[in-house]
Amino acid sequence: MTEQKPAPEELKKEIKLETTPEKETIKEIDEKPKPDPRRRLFKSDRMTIVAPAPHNRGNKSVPRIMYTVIAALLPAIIISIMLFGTKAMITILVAVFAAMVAEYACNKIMKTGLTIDDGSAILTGILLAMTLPPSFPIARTALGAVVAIVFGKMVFGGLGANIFNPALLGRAFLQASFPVKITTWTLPAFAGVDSVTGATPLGQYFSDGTVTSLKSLLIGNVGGCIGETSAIALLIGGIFLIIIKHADWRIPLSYIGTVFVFSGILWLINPEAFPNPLFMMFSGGLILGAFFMATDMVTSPVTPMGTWIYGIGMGVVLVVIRIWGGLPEGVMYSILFMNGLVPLLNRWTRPKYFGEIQIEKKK
Amino acid sequence: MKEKTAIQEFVKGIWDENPILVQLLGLCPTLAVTTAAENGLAMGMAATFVLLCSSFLVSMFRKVIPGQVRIAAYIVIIATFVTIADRFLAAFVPDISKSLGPFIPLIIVNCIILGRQEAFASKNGIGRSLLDALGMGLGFTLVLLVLSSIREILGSGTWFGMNIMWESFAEWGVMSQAPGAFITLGCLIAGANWINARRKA
Amino acid sequence: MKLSTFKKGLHPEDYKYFSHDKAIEILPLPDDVYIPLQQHIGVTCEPVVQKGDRVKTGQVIANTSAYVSAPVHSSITGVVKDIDKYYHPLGMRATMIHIKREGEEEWELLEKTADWKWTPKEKLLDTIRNAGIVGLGGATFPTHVKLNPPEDKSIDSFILNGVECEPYLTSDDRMMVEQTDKILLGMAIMMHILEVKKGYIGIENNKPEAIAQMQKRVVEIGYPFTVVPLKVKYPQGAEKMLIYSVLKRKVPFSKLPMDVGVVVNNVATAYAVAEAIIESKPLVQRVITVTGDGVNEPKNLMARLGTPFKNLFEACGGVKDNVHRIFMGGPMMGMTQYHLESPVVKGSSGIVAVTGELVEELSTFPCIRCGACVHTCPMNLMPMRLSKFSQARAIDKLDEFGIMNCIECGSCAFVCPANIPLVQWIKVGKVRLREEAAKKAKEKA
Amino acid sequence: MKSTAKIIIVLTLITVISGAVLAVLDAYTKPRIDAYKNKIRNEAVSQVLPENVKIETINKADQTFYKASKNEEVVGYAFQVSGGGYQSELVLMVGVTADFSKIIAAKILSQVETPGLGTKIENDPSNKEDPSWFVDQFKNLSVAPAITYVKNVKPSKDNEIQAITGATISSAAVVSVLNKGIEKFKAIIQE
Repeated sequence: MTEQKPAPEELKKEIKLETTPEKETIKEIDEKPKPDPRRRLFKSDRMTIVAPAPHNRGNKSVPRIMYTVIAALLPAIIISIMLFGTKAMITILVAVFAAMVAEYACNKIMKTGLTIDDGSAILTGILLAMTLPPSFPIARTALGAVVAIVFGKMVFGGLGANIFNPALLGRAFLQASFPVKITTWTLPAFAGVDSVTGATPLGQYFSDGTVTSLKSLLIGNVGGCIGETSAIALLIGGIFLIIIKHADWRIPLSYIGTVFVFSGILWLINPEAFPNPLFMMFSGGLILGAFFMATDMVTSPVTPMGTWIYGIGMGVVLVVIRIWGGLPEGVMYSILFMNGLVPLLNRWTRPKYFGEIQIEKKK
Repeated sequence: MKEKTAIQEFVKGIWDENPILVQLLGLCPTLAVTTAAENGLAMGMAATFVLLCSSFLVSMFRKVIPGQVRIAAYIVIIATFVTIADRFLAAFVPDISKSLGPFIPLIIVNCIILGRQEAFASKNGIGRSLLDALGMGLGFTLVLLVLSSIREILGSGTWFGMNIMWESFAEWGVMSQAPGAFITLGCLIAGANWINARRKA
Repeated sequence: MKLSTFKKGLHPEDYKYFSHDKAIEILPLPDDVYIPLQQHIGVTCEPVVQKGDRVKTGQVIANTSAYVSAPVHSSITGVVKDIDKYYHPLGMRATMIHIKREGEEEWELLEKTADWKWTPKEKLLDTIRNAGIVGLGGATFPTHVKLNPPEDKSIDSFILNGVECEPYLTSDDRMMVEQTDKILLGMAIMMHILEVKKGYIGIENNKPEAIAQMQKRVVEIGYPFTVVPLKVKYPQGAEKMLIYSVLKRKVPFSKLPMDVGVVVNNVATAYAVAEAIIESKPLVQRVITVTGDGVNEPKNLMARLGTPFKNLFEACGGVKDNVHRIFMGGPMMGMTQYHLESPVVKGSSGIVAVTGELVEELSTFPCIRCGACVHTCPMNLMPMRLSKFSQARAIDKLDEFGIMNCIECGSCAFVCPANIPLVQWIKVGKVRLREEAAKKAKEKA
Repeated sequence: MKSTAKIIIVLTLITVISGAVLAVLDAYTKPRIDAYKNKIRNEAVSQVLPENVKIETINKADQTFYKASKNEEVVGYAFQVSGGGYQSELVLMVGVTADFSKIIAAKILSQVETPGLGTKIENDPSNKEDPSWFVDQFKNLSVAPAITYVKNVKPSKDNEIQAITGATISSAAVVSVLNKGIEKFKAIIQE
């Protein structure tokens, strides 16, 4: 299919003909000198920006992620305030306030520029409060929040540089400092009724073997930390986070899945000696930890493979602590333990880059 | 470098060349025994005693001890004084001796002491060596005292065994455990660096 | 049917609606053109004209004897005013030949090619080189080099790149709709040169008109080509991604497409090849999309090379007052322009002016290791780590983590919630790595 | 050669002098140190054995234990047992009846358990009337067949004690250390 070469002068016409057949004439530019667009640009007080590509951005930003996670925590917060009354609310407020003050003070001392508006301090405060018993004294809550921010985050260099989840680090500090107070649980009581001390479902199980009913666990009508009691409220928030891709779905899946499978195997071997896997899944802080703490972006691996290992590792550590360890609950330690391995996981699980594997020789 | 005056020789160990805060030497006993102010003070004084005596001897015999075996000689001298200190503590203040545990014998390998012999006493006269040893010992003792005081007050609510915090004060259990030692020491070193940076500026 | 595509990558809002239905218009000849001596990858050309010389349209004004290079032609008829440094759209000041239009347009054509089917391969390659044709998708690699693979590489497939995955740009889209025959002819010529039997045309699914038109003409004319509609995903237009999308072949690290038996060329290149072989016309003009919400009347313009950008904007009714940034190329990889005297070059596929409504200014946060970049990188790299290593000058780590694999597509920086200029740091890292390698080589010598 | 000789002489001198100093020191401090040790030990031993008994120190099979006799009749033995606790080594002095059927009393010599939780085995500040209630449970506790512990409920059998809430591991460790230690010394003494 050879084509007759059109004369150069015909070229314009040819294109014209094909493109806008209804208009025969070449589009004429207005003869009057238009103002130079550049001059127009620079005359206005707004200069154009010279910046590296890309010139469009995704819709995520750090503060947006933080505030979204806070929003996802709201159902659990509301349920816990309903269950534990104003005590829970005060604990949360105190933790948030103390965390923000600590962050502000660190900003000032370290001269880093204010970072309290990025939402991470608020989130740390809320998460810390969620892991405390409702009856925990206010001053110590504040102390925990300060430790979480100062030693959990700012000494590493601020947001993004920390190795351990700040909220859990604060909680670990409190656990080590005030082991009695932090294990004094209050049973939920609706407003007006005095709460009474009682054991958590896990504590109960490991002391006298009582398995709390699944219904109570789901609704949250059990003793425990402020934020860990109602599995349903936490699941709502957690699944929301996963749907909008602010949390990596692999982490909760592999974490909770490992706990379920591992404890399920043990249960099948000996249902008398080991708790049933559903009880293991919904008791304690597993749901809270799996959806909101283990998924903390800063302290979780970035590679898909690393994420799987991280989740499975946490699940194994958790079951081992719960069943063979001296503590009834191990979510905090399992997450902190795997947090410590994250830099290594990130290094070991570097994805094979595109074309790294030698492709088979084509025929 | 300009020759230091006697006062400077003494003072440098307390701040500018503080064995813990600046040289980061002798951290093992520092972290381990500072659960109570009493222990910290006793440890500091024992180390100061050993440092003083061995610096004195090493400086005195610095020209006699052959270079090849100087470390061995220092170790023997130090060990002798450490044993003296250990036995005295055990004999007269058995409670403290018990709580310091193996850390008194471990003064033998404390880098501060061997370090001062090697770096200073073996090259300087007796007077200067004594001043240096005293300064270093005092610097060590002071940091230990501060560290152990903070840990005792926060971790147990007492200071030298006296209740000094208010009635409802809750002890920070972590402070009397190993992590508390690291946190407190870290804060002290950070503070010292901060002050130095400000002084320089 | 599930559309073919590659793994990872992302799907940015494409904003093609500004200009995708605007037919190509011919921009009137500019009064002045500024033609850079280098508009391609390879050796810079030397000017062969002098100040005051009269030049015809299509006359060679700069050339070099080096193989990996392409000559530069005058795009208008006029007088050489000056050879001096002017603003280049890639951000530097570069030597350009300033030609002022004078008199009637006169063409100087290439040596006429007889029937291309019977012309020796070498002759066709020469013509392509003399026409100054380079990869017009933006990479600007000399096409005659690409079409002349070493003897030991056996090429079995040819892919025509009509993906145009960059948002905003519609020039290739319009070309495919309006110049279907010429593009197909160019493709046939290139396949003839390469002696390749299998031809694929990869087009993203957001250009239904182009797909339909190409499909129709392929069938009507009877070419043995396969039109492959692709799922819309960035950076599908990158050679390696396109080859994977179409043929599921992976180009190994540090290898070229020809190592897996594929040659990829852009539709605009195919058009230019057809023009050069059939009409003996050198590359003096190209279609450029002038678009963005900051342009009053977005258009696809056929413009002469060397036309200052301001002429393009004038033809499009000027820009709005609240223009925030102007860049050449797509938003993912384009360069911001700070000077509208900068000319259209061979690699200019579009010039986009956007207002603050489409590009918000975000402050930068520290990396929170969210992994978004890792999950997006089409080359399976870890951009956040590369960027850190680059900042820390950890040269050996850069190599270990495969920095040279980066195709600088900008996907990582696009998704980064902390707004870190990841691509910039990776580019810096590449330079640092090369410097280090050069230093080592020097020490060895 | 000269320098080698010097090295030998100097080092010998130093070690000899140091040895001499330490010998003198040892002679001076040993009695005091021994006296203190004995005092501590005797206090502990007498606390776990009945009052007004004659106590003899006996060494057998590399182990030291104390025999308490009243009017030439053996009424019990005391010995030191140790083992791993929750986070430290637990050292206890325990007194048992002559037939090893019952514990007379037990005393904790050293422990470094979790402050506020594990330390309750020695001192429980929350029980104002009887801070040492935990060890006191071992008084007159039956050892046959072994000591066991229960959680959160009052012990019902005479070989049961109640574990400390929140410090089950430490409580269990005490029980285990005692069980193993008594077993071991029973074998040695009744050999």
